[in-house]
Amino acid sequence: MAETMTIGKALNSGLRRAMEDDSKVLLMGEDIGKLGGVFRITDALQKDFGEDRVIDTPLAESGIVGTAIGLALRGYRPVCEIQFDGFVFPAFDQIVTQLAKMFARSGGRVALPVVIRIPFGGGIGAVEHHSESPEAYFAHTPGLKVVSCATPHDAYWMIQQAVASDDPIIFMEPKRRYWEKGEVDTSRSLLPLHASHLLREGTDCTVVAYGPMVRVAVDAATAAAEDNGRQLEVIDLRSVSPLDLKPVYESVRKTGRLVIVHEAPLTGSISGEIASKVAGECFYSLEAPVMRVTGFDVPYPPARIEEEYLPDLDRVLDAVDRTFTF
Amino acid sequence: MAETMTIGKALNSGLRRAMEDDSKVLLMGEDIGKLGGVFRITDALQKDFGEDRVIDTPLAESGIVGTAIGLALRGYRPVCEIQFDGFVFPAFDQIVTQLAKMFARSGGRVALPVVIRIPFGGGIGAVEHHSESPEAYFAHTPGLKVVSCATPHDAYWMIQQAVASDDPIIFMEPKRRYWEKGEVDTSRSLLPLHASHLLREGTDCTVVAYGPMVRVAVDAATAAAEDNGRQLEVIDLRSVSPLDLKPVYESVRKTGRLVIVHEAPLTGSISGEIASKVAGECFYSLEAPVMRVTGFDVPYPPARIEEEYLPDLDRVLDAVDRTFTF
Amino acid sequence: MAKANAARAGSRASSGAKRAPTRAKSGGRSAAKGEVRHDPEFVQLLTPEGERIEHPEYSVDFTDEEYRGLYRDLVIVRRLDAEATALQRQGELGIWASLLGQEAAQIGSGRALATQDMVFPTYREHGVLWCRGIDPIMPLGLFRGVDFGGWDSRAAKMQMYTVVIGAQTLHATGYAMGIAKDGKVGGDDGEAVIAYFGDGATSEGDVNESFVWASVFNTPIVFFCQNNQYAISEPVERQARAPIYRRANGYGFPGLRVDGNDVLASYAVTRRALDAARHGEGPSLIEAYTYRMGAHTTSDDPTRYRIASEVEAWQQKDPILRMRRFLEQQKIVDSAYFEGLESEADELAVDLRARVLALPDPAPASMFDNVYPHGSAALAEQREQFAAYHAGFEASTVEASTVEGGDH
Amino acid sequence: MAKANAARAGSRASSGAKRAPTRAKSGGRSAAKGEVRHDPEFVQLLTPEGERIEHPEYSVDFTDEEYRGLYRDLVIVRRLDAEATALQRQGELGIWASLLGQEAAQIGSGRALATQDMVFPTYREHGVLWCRGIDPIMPLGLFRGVDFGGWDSRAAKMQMYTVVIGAQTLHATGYAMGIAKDGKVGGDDGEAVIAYFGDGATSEGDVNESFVWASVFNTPIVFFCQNNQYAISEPVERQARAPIYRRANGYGFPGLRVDGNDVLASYAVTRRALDAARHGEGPSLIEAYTYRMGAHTTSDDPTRYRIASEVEAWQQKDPILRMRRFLEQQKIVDSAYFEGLESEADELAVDLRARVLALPDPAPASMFDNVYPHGSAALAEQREQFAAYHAGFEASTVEASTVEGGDH
Ligand SMILES: Cc1ncc(C[n+]2csc(CCOP(=O)(O)OP(=O)(O)O)c2C)c(N)n1
Ligand SMILES: Cc1ncc(C[n+]2csc(CCOP(=O)(O)OP(=O)(O)O)c2C)c(N)n1
Ligand SMILES: [Mg+2]
Ligand SMILES: [Mg+2]
Repeated sequence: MAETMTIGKALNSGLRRAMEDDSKVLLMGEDIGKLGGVFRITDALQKDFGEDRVIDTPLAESGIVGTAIGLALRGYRPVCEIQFDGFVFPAFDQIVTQLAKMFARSGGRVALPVVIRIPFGGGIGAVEHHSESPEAYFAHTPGLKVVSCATPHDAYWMIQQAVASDDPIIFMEPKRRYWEKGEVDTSRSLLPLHASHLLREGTDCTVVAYGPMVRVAVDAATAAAEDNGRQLEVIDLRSVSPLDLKPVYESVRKTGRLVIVHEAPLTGSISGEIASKVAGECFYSLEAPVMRVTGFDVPYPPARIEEEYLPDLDRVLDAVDRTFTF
Repeated sequence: MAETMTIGKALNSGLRRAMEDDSKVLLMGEDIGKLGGVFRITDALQKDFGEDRVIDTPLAESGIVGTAIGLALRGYRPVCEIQFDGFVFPAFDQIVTQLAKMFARSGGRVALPVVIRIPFGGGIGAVEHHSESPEAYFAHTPGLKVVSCATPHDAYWMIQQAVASDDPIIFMEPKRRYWEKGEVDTSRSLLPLHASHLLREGTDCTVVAYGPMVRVAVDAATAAAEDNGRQLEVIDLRSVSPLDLKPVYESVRKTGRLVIVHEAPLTGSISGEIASKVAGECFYSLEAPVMRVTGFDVPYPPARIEEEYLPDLDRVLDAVDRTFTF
Repeated sequence: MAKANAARAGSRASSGAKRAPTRAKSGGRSAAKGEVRHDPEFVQLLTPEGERIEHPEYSVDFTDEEYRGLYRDLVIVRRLDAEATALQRQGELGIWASLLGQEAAQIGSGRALATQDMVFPTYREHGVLWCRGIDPIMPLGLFRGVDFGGWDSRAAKMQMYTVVIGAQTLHATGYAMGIAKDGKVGGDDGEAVIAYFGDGATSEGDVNESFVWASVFNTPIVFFCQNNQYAISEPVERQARAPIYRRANGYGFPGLRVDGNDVLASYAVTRRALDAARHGEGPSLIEAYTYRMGAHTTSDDPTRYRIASEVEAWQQKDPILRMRRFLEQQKIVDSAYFEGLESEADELAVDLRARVLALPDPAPASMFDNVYPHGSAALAEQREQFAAYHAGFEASTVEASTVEGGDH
Repeated sequence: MAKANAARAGSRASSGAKRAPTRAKSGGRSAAKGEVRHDPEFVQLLTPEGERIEHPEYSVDFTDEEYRGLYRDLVIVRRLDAEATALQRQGELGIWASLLGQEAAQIGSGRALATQDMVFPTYREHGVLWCRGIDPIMPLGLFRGVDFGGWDSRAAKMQMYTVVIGAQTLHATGYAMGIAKDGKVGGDDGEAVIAYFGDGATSEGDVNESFVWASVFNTPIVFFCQNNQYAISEPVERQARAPIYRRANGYGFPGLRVDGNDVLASYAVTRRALDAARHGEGPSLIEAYTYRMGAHTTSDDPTRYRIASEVEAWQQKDPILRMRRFLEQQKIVDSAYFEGLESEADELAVDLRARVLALPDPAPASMFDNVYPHGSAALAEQREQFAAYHAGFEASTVEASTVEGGDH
């Protein structure tokens, strides 16, 4: 059952199917009802499932997550939409001190099956606070799991898997890719939620990315093959926490080189964690230091120069080149 | 002018001196006035400087930081106390989206000289949310600087330097060390705020720590010297952001081995960043992978087993040993 | 064992059914220091002198049995609380947050709950816990540091203690939204939620967002604020310049103030508010005007920030004293009753102490349990390393202790 | 250049000095959809029909000059706003948040400010910006994506736009605390703060915490809520079940509702509230009841969530229309005036457009500027790498383009 659709539409269809599958699934967020969300990811869902299951909330993110926790305690499975990455911070306390910890606090009695959907990242020409990549904050928080989809197929399935999971999940959506199309096999998911995925095989250098940067990594691999015949192996991380690094270790043992790509600022990002782990696990295989192609340690810049901030094909290839200078 | 005092007293004296030096310096927080703070760090300051300069605030952390920003816009230099590490999260939005970004947003016109003091870390037998190590969240936020003191001397001077700085500074205080005594030279500070510091020279392995773990690192060095004659070089990081890693690189080029110690959970912590940087900069010098001795990726455990969570001398020595197995 | 819990005081607030002649508000409440705009109107059914008065809207018939039951609750929770404080002083608990002075607010509201209602507490609701029939040892695990509070929140219909101020009020509101979604409002068997929080908590954004949500979704919730006049060292004037209960009106639901040291009034107003909620009338806010007679916690030293005379003045309004006076004056019990109750309470305390001392420490590796319902391969690896490290360490320790004869 | 700013409308709210006979509230405000509990009481001085009415408490004498000045402001800010919308449609701005319909609330409150007062805006206060004498190109940099809003907030006495809903209300409150600390309250030269926010913002914890702080510290602040009935697609019922202005009372300070489409009333109530604040009477909340006549932003499609008849009903209450009717009816101006004003506004718009198109993009490396007042060695390193990378890239690009003749 392969259908071609955009990532946005795949998320919409995945949410629809999750709601059909389980009447306890609720959607909550600002403007997700009549409007269908500012990105239309919940388009038509309120019309079809009613105001009781698709809830336009007051404008307060702590309230969204806090009441979602309460609804989960009551047996519901709330899926919260945070309108933009930069607006998750008012909910940070509820996410970090409450949502993340409840299962442990309750001695394993009370799971909170809450999904927090966050359209994240830049590249859409937006004003400040609309292009952030806050995933590292959540990955550093025990008790949360963090995933990001990069293709329509994954969007369709990962959102369903996230909703079906009893773990609290931060679901990072690559907003600049919402309109990109791809094939979705609606009959089977293939991969578990927290597995990374070898997207393209290669022998010369491994490139790891997630979310919106996967496309950049793949493009870089194509360009490298054309430019100088280098074969890049591309891994889509998919799960930012927990990390599924075995495929990365295996790849690096083969290629001896690793480039990690993400939009978030460098310092304290998840690429530091990956680089550190890989440097340990592949100590004798690495032929060059792990390179990280990331956003810079600056506030996300004004839209007119955001492309200079965002990793692109050239910066990835430059990093690959640098791994060959060692 | 060497005086012996505890870290708590040194902070108190440093704050007093900062307030004497600049009438625009204000202290704000819950219970910091009459009570002098739950750790008495602001003891007697309200009595001496008045309620106008030492402000007992309503119980709301976002309010504390948000109004501190407003006071800074008015020309004041607020020093906010967050009562415990686990209670900084309601203020997270104001810190990350407002405090951190204002200087950039204003095109460099408006600096916010705000210091946020956070007693952090475990080891005091407290209930949940009172033993957290949230420094990585702040270190991952461009626009903030993050420091931690480990000795009375540094406590005395670093708090004054932080208050005098126009950068927004997250000042992490090693709460379990508040009562530890040491010499304070009240006549000169020696080091700038964002410099790391070589505490103890050694040749066999470098150990990097900050805040409450510096003492553990030093103890480990003493024990190693006694146990098997290994000479550990200990570096007190002092500044978690920006990182001052040159002394670390130099040390690792000499020792070939590095162990990083902190209490915060492993994944996405600042040790990943350091390890990744060191692995790059010292690619040809490292004789073993960088080892990280940290808290685990679990919610901070109940007090009766917190010592099993916290890095200690034995775990540090174990990691040092492991660097010698490569 | 502490199973000897009282039968629920079963009175129903007979909303005005027994309309006693309206009395002028008694002088029971002198102008309290902790308040800027003096507001003498609050619900009281029992004066500090033990006089039973009527209120035009909150009249309740209690049987003698019920009076005794409430009194027994008050005495027992105070006794158990004192035992916990003593345990802390002896180093057996890391810290203790005493309910001293707030027994009436907690027992009154706690006994007003229907079985099906859900409670969202702070860290101080030991009295409510008692009313829910939860073994009083439960919260001591949290304060001893062996767990995070060990009861089954679903079975007990009482959620876990919440240390982060105000956070639970949003959970409570969400839970109440769920009740409405489940169609469990509109009849006597409807469900309601009670959310406890302090005067200090009213400043937190979360509490105000709860008010917004509860109002917008018309949820079956009672916000129960114990205004004990202090948030640690800060008097309530640092949180509010108007009486707290008035805040509700601005959000579009009713608020009222009750004498929180009066167990009967606390019962009556809570019962009424819960019943309104379960019948679909939406949220309300109760400000229980009371006093924290002890320290904030055992770590606190209140002499640094409040004067003895203030505490003494409030001792005259002690919630247990007035109930005892009433029972004596009305001859509902004799002195043997008081003695019997005292030894019952002592026995419970002795039992509690013994069981606290016997609480086992958790296994170190248990910190890796229950992080995720579905586990995590990455975390499992950490756990294995932890186990391996300790195994190695123990081996070498055993070795070492063999050599050195030390006791590790 | 847009320096041709109007002289501040200098009228002072002559608090009741000119007590016209109290009139029944005019029918200017029909029962609005965006409200659950109907509250017909709000301050109005000019009806939608252009009739000048008096209010017992908010009577103001305006000179003809001032009427003309206010009208000119309204017309110009609407015209400039339309130009910005057009610029966005043509791809010259990334997005634009139009003030259409809210001109009176903004000009009325903006002209009520004293020179020394400080403004904390949201992202929509283009009208207030105009009143502060700030070049109207300033906010367009933010929406074009060349900067974050380029004016000098200290010199202009108006802070930067704030996109994170509600955050600025706490800054405003803190700033107002600073005014009090500086002793700058208590006289006509006292300073006051005005904090703008929307109806949606009232749900955010930060706004409520601001109310707590402002009340507890009795700060010289006016909370100015433009209730334009919507937060993007959500009608105000999603945020509040009681009229928003009533919230103030629960925090212990006065709140009132004004006809936000009436520039005279908006001026009068704001002036009074600011004066009260500067004289040390503390905070107040003004709810300017208005309507967002256009989309939330240029990215929004309001036809998805509201019906045309609602918009049409509000068009009858247009803030400019009623002022025009008034000026005509009172013969304060002639038709030449309107024509002259129109071409003045057009000229300003043409000028604005030209200058927007000429706005240079920032230098890429400028993102490394201004991260820290004291800089950072680590960041300087990143900047150097960035420069080196681009230098190398440009070198090879130059080379490549030489070879391929391409245009990079
Ligand atoms: C978010 C947060 N900030 C600070 C604290 C520290 N703290 C614990 S109790 C308390 C005072 C609470 O006062 P109140 O709400 O009146 O409750 P009470 O303790 O008087 O019952 C404070 C500040 C906390 N637990 N959570
Ligand atoms: C914290 C936060 N959450 C969400 C948003 C997205 N957002 C931008 S404007 C808006 C609606 C604001 O409504 P209101 O406060 O009524 O102001 P208005 O736009 O109507 O002037 C929302 C939800 C935001 N900017 N900040
Ligand atoms: Mg209290
Ligand atoms: Mg609005």
